[in-house]
Amino acid sequence: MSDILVQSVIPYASLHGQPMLQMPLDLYIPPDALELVLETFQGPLDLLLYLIRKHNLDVLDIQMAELTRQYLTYIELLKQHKLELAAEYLLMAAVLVEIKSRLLLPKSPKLADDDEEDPRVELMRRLQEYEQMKLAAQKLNELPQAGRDFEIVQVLIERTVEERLPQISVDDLKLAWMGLLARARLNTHHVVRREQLSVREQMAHILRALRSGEYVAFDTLFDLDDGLPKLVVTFIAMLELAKEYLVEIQQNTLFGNIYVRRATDAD
Amino acid sequence: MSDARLMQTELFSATKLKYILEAALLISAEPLPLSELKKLCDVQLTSRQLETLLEEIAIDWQERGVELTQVASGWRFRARPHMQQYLDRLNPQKAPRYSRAVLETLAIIAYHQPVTRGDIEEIRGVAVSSQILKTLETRGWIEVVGTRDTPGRPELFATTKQLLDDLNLRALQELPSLQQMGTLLEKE
Amino acid sequence: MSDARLMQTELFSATKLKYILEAALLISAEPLPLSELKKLCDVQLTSRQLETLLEEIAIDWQERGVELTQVASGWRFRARPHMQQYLDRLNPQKAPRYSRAVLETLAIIAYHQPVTRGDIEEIRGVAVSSQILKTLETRGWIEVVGTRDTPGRPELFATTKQLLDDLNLRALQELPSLQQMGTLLEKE
Repeated sequence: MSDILVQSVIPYASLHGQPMLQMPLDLYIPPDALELVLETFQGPLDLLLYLIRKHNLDVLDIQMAELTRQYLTYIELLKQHKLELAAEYLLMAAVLVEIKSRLLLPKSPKLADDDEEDPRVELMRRLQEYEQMKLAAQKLNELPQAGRDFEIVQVLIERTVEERLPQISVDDLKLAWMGLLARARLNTHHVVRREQLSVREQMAHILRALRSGEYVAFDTLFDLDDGLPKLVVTFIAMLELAKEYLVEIQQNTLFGNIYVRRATDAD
Repeated sequence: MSDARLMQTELFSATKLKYILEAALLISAEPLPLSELKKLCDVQLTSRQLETLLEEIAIDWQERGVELTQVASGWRFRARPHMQQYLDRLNPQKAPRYSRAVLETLAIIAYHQPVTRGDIEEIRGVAVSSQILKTLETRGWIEVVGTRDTPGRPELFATTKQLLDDLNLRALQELPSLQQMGTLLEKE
Repeated sequence: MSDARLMQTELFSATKLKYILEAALLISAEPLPLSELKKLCDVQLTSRQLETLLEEIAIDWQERGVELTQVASGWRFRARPHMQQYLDRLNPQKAPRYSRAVLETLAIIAYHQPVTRGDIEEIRGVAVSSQILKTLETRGWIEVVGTRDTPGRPELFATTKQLLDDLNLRALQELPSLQQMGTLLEKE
């Protein structure tokens, strides 16, 4: 970056007729932050808007050359770091290059009248429409929301009529988790994959089988009809239980029978 | 019932009726529309008369931490937003805060409804995952209101009364107005 | 705080505090014990002072369709029994719902089983009342499957087959994956 400081007396570039004395700092993204940055954009339109806004360009008067150059620089950076680029980003790159090339072509005299549309028009329309919705989403999110910014009153009534038990669905559980995630930032600490979940289920299953507190033969805890994946999961569950000191595993003689019991009593 | 007779019975029952309405509104999990509230009255009231009573109840509560408000599906009590700082001390459970992808999808459905998934993708410039739509449906904020008569008969999404209720609004027109992009985009 | 100082601040804040207490009690799905209600007070009150305020609120509500009562686990508002005849006139009640606390507890047990009450409290960041675990056990959705070999030998909870049946699932793996959910939330 020190090169840029040395050069800074000489205009770095000219934008909208205004000399730019500095390299746009925000275009420099530390390589390890690239993936994060890509995630923060909602797609190519969002990225384009960002470039336009940061450089104080006017959507209604897009400097295609400049915008295309920046967009491609950005895409190139991402590609260099072998980040998986959504197809939409590459498609937009193609659209930009196409628009730019059409602007470069001399206008055919036949179509010189207003029939030929400025190739930027459609892009401008989409950018404006997207930005309008992006701002609307922000405003919508700022409105006070039940359960988040205010609470709804609900007073108990003890009905003497039949008691109806609440029903729940998988979606209710999902919503409950999202609430937990939202406030506890569990994202990083509690990533549970599907495989792990099946191990957890099996752990509970084994504990149930050991409920008597008596030693149970190791092999009786495996059902050979379950198939290999299930057997592996059961085995991992057993190891997990041992690791968490939830079961005791004993083998009295070498190659003898292995016995398992619940780790309840301290004896 | 004539207004004269109403005035007579009013002396005896207006306070009692107000307490009944108040209790029903405090107990109900959902906002109560006028049509429901009318069922609570032993004398037949016009909507206007009922609204007057409700407005009186609202005034009774004016100073307190809880207020009676009118939303899309009817009338309901809610804690005033400024109470939240206290209530959060008891109840750290918060509704989820949604990602930008979810919020943008919601905004497009709210302002362009009814729209298909394709319409949303066209505006956002990216694919919209089923998860996003499912999340908004589960929350009860959007619903399928029909299909478009084009190949594939894509589903049309619209926002629900529940969304307006949750935002304490009476109608879609009360949503923040859209920025006029032409003027906004002028050079600053 | 001395009674003398309390009296001084009381002039400014007793009414405000009463409104805060009232709002908290009106929105709370479960009875609130004094220990919780104290969190709402910016000045430190003795239990006796707090009870006096609660009794005052109860008197304010004396005539109305809803009353403030003291039950085993704390204070709560509830409809007076005679209100039922009016409420029965309203449309069939929407199916009752479990509180978010109950659902979150169930979700934690489902995704992290076997877990102790302490584990659940750590994830939720708040105490888990016995009432909540009781509700889920009575419903047959969770059960104790053992104890953890740590001091106090806390009980380990897991979900039951009954839960899977009621959710119409064949196995726990069919629950939505937590990773997908993460993408739908606002990033901090």
